[in-house]
Amino acid sequence: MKEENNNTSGKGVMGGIIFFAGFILALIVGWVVFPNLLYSQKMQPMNFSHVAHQDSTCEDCHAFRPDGTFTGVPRVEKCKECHESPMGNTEDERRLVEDFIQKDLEIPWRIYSWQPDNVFYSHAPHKAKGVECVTCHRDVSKEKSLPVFKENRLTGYSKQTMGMIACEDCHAERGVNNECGLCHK
Amino acid sequence: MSEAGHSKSGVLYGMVIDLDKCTGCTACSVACQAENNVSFLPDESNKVRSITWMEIYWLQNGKDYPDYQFTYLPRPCMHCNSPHHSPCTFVCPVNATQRDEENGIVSHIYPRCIGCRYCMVACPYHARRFNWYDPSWPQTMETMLSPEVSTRMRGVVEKCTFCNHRLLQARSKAFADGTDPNAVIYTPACAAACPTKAIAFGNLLDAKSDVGKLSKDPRAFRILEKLKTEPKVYYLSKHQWVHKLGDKGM
Amino acid sequence: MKLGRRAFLQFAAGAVGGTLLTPIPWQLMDDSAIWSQNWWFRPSPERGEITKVATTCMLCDGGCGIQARLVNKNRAILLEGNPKNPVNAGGICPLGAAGLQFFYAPYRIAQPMKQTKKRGDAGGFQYINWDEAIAIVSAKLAQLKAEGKAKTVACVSGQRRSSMDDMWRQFFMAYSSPNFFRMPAQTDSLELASTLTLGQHAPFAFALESATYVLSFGANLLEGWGAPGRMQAAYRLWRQESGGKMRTKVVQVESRCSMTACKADQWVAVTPGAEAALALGIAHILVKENLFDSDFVKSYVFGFEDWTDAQGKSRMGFKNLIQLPQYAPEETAKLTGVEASKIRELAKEFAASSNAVVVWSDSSANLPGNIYHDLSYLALNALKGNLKSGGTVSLVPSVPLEPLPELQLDAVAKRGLEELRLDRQQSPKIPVPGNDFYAFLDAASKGAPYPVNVLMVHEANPVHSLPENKLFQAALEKVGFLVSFSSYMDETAQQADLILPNHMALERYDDAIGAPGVPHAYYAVASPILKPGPGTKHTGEVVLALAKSLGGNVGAALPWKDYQSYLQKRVEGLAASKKGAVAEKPDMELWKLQPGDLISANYKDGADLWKKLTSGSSWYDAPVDAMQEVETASGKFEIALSSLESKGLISASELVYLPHFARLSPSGDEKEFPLLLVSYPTMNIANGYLPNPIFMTKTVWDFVLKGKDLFVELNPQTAQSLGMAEGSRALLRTPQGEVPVRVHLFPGARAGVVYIVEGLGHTAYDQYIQDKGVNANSIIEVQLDPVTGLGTVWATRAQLRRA
Amino acid sequence: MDKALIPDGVKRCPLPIFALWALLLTAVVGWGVWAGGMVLYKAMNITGLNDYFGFGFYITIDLAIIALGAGAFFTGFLYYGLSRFFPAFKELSKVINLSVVVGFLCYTGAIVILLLELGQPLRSWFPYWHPNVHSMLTEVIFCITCYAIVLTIEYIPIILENRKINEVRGAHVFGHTLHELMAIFALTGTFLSFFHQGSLGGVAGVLFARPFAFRTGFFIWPWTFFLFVLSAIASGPGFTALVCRALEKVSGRKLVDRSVYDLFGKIVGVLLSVYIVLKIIDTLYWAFVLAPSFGFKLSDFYLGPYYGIWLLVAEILICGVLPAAILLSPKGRSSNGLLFSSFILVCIGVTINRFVMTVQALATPVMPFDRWEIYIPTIYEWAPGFALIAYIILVISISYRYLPLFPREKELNPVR
Repeated sequence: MKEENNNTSGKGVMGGIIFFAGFILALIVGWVVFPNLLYSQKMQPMNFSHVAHQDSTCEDCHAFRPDGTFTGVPRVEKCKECHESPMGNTEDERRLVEDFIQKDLEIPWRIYSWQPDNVFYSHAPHKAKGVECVTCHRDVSKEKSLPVFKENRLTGYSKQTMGMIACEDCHAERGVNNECGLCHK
Repeated sequence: MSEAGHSKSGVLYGMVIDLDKCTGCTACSVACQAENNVSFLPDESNKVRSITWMEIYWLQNGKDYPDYQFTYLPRPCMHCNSPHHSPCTFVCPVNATQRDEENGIVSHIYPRCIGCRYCMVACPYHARRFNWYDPSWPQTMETMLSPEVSTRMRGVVEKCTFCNHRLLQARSKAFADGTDPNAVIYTPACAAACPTKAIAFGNLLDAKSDVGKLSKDPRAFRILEKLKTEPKVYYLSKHQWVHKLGDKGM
Repeated sequence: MKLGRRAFLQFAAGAVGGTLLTPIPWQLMDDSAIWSQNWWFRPSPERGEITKVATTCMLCDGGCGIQARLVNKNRAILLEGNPKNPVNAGGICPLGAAGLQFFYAPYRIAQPMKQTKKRGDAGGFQYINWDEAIAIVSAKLAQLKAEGKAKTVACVSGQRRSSMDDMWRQFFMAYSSPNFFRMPAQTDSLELASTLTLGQHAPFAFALESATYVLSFGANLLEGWGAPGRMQAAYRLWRQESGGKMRTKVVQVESRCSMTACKADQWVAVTPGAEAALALGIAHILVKENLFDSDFVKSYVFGFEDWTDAQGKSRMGFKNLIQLPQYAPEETAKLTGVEASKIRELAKEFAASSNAVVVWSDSSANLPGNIYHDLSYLALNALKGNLKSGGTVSLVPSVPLEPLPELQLDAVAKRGLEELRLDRQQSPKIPVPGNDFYAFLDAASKGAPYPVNVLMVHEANPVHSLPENKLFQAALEKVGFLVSFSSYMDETAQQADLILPNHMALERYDDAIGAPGVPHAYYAVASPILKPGPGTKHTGEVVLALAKSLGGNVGAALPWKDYQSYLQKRVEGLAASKKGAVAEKPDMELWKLQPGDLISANYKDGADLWKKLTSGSSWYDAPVDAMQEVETASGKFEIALSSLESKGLISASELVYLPHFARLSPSGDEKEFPLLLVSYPTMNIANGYLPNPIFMTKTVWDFVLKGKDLFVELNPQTAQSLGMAEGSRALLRTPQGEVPVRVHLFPGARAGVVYIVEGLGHTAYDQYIQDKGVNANSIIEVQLDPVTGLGTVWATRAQLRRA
Repeated sequence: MDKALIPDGVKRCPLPIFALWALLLTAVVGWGVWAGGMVLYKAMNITGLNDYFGFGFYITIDLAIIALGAGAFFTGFLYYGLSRFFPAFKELSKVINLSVVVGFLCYTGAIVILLLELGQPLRSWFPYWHPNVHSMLTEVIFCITCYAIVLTIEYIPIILENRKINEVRGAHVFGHTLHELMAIFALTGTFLSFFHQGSLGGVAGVLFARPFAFRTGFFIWPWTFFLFVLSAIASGPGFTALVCRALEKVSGRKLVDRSVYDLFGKIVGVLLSVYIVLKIIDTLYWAFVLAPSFGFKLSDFYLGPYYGIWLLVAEILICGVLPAAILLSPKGRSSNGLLFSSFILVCIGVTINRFVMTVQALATPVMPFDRWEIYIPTIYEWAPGFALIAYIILVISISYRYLPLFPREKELNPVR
């Protein structure tokens, strides 16, 4: 019980170093390892090339409905309009036709900008106020293949989706109402 | 936030319920439940644990047979217009419930709510209900849940929103059509369902609207006006005893 | 050792410090909160395009127009009223608003089921496919027909005013069994009353929207009477205020302070069952003080003055009868408990108002009324001249649909069939037989003169919802084979040997032929809001399949390939008539139509009309003039029932031929059962074929239903005399049985009367419905009207003692 | 066995007995923890709370325990803050340690209970992230947690004074430096507590649609703000004194001079009288001016036996005026029986007050067609309550055994 008093290790400089080591390690874990652990990388059910569809306009697939709502990612009947039977000979299109269109199944797309149930978002007012699609969505004009879907293991939402802060800031900047009831249901 | 009758946009949504027209069919309450994904329990007879946004009260004149009379009183959230704050919005520690000063609707955000129930304590109308249980539906009935209103989780408070989501849809249509979003007219589920059209809903600031007129009707009264909560829900009745029951010690 | 520890502590300190500068704690906190929003058991409804589809509500026969809100056209989320519909004018009743809870009910039957063990054994049911199911029935029917026992096949249907009803009749006629019945309803006696007085077998219609004075004798106008949606819409018109005065004065004569009584301008509290006496008391004053419409009576009413019967015997007319002293106010007051002065007042007021109408319901539980009471109320309307053209009382117009093909039946068979019907085998014979389901049950439970080998139950749940349901149970003991067409596992389906699940009301083609009590002609088609599931089958198509497999004249009688084409055919007939038009605008105010109004058809042809009707619009035509429809011997409205003689009812008594107060006395000793039990309906408790959906149960007071306990209403004085307080547990006993109840002190209850709510006490379905309260039908007593043989009930003797 | 840990020169009961005692208390704590766990797991439907009684046992016990815990900050305030000017308060140095421990326990315990009260405990940090500055509850949550931290800091040096730990030089130095700074912490604590004790009153006072609880403005605050502060600092020291007395009785040793109790008596007496006077004024104003303006008669608020007027009598007269009178008279203070029973009364009084301001305020029907409801807490609410008390006793016992809480203990109990 006596010797421990003249035990010098872990004191002074040495102690500082050990402390610092822990500090640095934590930073590395926190900034590098953790994000990769938190998000799992999910693939889309099949690839979709926006470039390949440049013969049609955006509105052909992402359109407003008469009631002011927005179709977002189209349902399979939209694909059916052109792809009743394969137009090209890519593997993805074959799967589209055989696995979904012919079986009349919806394609389980993972939506990058998926918002929680409690969020009410309408494209109409934003379009009316001249907000560009790319303000919130990625620019797909030159996109050949869909990006990886980074799914938060805890929340299940995409890393690419938009957080409330972004909405609030933009509304604040433009002096738009920021009441909860405006965007929650 | 200005005094009562604030609202920059000139819109202040309110409701007028004509108790003389009300036949106590409870369609308003049922339609509300269906519209707003209100959950239910096997035993709904414990009224202090039962979630209803459009609660129905039983008022009686206290007389004996054959002079006895009663009436039903449907009670949505009053969306109190008291200056600065509603009783509930004032006390919420996390801003989960707020009054939209552009239309007077008191919202309640489930994912923000921490379930402290302070707002329920503050509300004298018992308009707020707590999810004591995990909301659950028979598997088959989950199919009839509306995507227009989010389902709740256990441990949060919920209440009538004047069908705010219908307003949001109407506004977004107005934006799409390029019409004035502040001029939209929408009808909450209860008012739409009422088979005797006893429930009027609209902009109280618009003197020409039904509610604008009716809220000035000599038959009109509000519950507990003395508390100065400034409810935005008015009631109409030709019976003095109903008025008396509406406001304590009147 | 120590070194390790100290170093470790220093390291840890550093790590903690570092971690605080990384997103780990903050992000995890935030994410954990988001995670708590989306627990796996919190349903997340599928999003998508919202559309609306309009149709006609088939949850009751009220004929309301509704529209369903759909998501991605593959699931329904809400039912709302259809503003274009003239019956409900955009409103909806709670049952309609909760309708989707039936559509998506867990207790729906997915597929045909066969009972493999003894009847009622829930474990004995076995899924079978449709071919097998139909084969079983058709085999039975074929065999019985071969054995000449066709008449031992019977059916009871809860769906009136629908082409389904006609199809059933056609099927049974062709199969040559007379035993087709409908679930008893008030209309049964009204139709007989119209037969006796007008020679027309049609229910009465009341122009309530245009009335300025409504005198209601026990009619629960706001609690389900007639077409509920229409009544609510009418009430809205009555309450229109001009200069502080309501547009219509409503007077409710009833023993209990019901919702209708409360919402009326005046509630006349009366001894239960004595309403008709009051009506006659008022008639007495009208006649004595010459306040009645003498012109109308003179030219349109037979038997007001004395008349001579076929034997040339002079008979007393209504005029002299009603002036007898026993109808004088003072006497009436004794009977009804209403002061003489008030009776006079009422009579004067009624006589004085321009557009007055008398409506009534003489039985509780929506059963047929005592025929003499129905006639008394009619007499009162007649005295007021309400039956004249454009008056407040007429007949529900028939709809000129394509008739079903003529049957290749010889005259003998046709006549014979009627005679063979089980309820007609009663002795003494029922003088004016109608839809005598109770008489049928009586015979069936005796198994004499012949047994019931097969009983089919369609859109009905008699085991629970037939008043005095024990009678059905008793009959069931003797019934060889019970087939239920129910979409739900209800109490009757549980007893069935075979279940052939029908599409539920919102997912099948169906129609509403005329709206109950509505003067203008009305026809609406119900089309599926969503494609029905594979496991269920439209009962109409089952009938068609049976007909086909039986072949012969049965097959010939029902030639259609499916129910839709059958309906389409009928609509083509309607179109061919070129009558009426389609209501396509909201607020059409069709009640303003007058008999003889010319309405130009706004549809091209059958196809066009079908398209319009299946997209949620309805067909209408002008009302009829009752007096133009008269087909009595005298060619007049017969206030004296001369036709009874021809029906073999010959009596020396004058009363037999005239409206009078003829309350039947309930069984049981008054000493043992000092109280009267009366059941009442409410708008937020379904009391018919359908159980109460949980959405509606949410709105039921905790002093009506608390946990499993049902509360009966008792006047505070009565309760006190019985030593009971609010919530006391008690045993309610009637000659029919005993049930445990709790007591609710209700100042709106008449002293000495116990009031029990209808529609509770289900044992089937799911945990949200079963074991809530007791079933009123299990303790009320039904009495058969001696003239019509119809089951009626005004009260049951009862006893209440502390438990 | 654990001799080495026990402060030298003082006598403690044998370890086995103590262990048994500790085990017993731990069992109770465990029971409470189990109950709390069930509430978190099964959701709050297993409590007696409902839509009518949003607040109940949890909040009541929280308010009460926090009020009683006020002894900590107030004793600290008097000792560190005022003793410079009023040397009389130097006396308090003899119990300052104990008061800190008591405070620490009351607050930490309260926070745990508060967590159970939330429907969504996972979001308990929201008030810091998205605070609503208008809400009294926000203020309460902020101050309570901050003050709990302060109390922990105040508690640490006391722990470090343990014989064994003190041998570690670093610990000794650390502890010593903290001691130097204690005044600052004490005053910070005072500031924080003053606010949250007040805002706890505000919690009820601002409910302007609840005529029973609402009190009109006084400056910017509702009356109840000051009333709660006063009632807390009046009852807090009393509670500390009672705990101290209990320790003496249990341990059978003299721990502080009688003079300390007398001083507490004075303090409580004075504060209580000030409080009770204001409380009476407040009650009269409420009963005869405020409530009537909402259309309420005093009789509308009370319904026996559960929510009878007796509560008002008990709170103000029996547990307010009476002890105040006793404590003001030197005679009363000199008699141990009277002194401590009036301390007990004061504590009961403040508990009743917190009860009526939460539960009864809700039981009273506000809408004329409302009906009275009765609130009965379930075992899942009682258990954590008892656990809280057990926790307090347990930690005090341990602290007393191993830490030199009472500087005078040695002199007062010379070892023969």
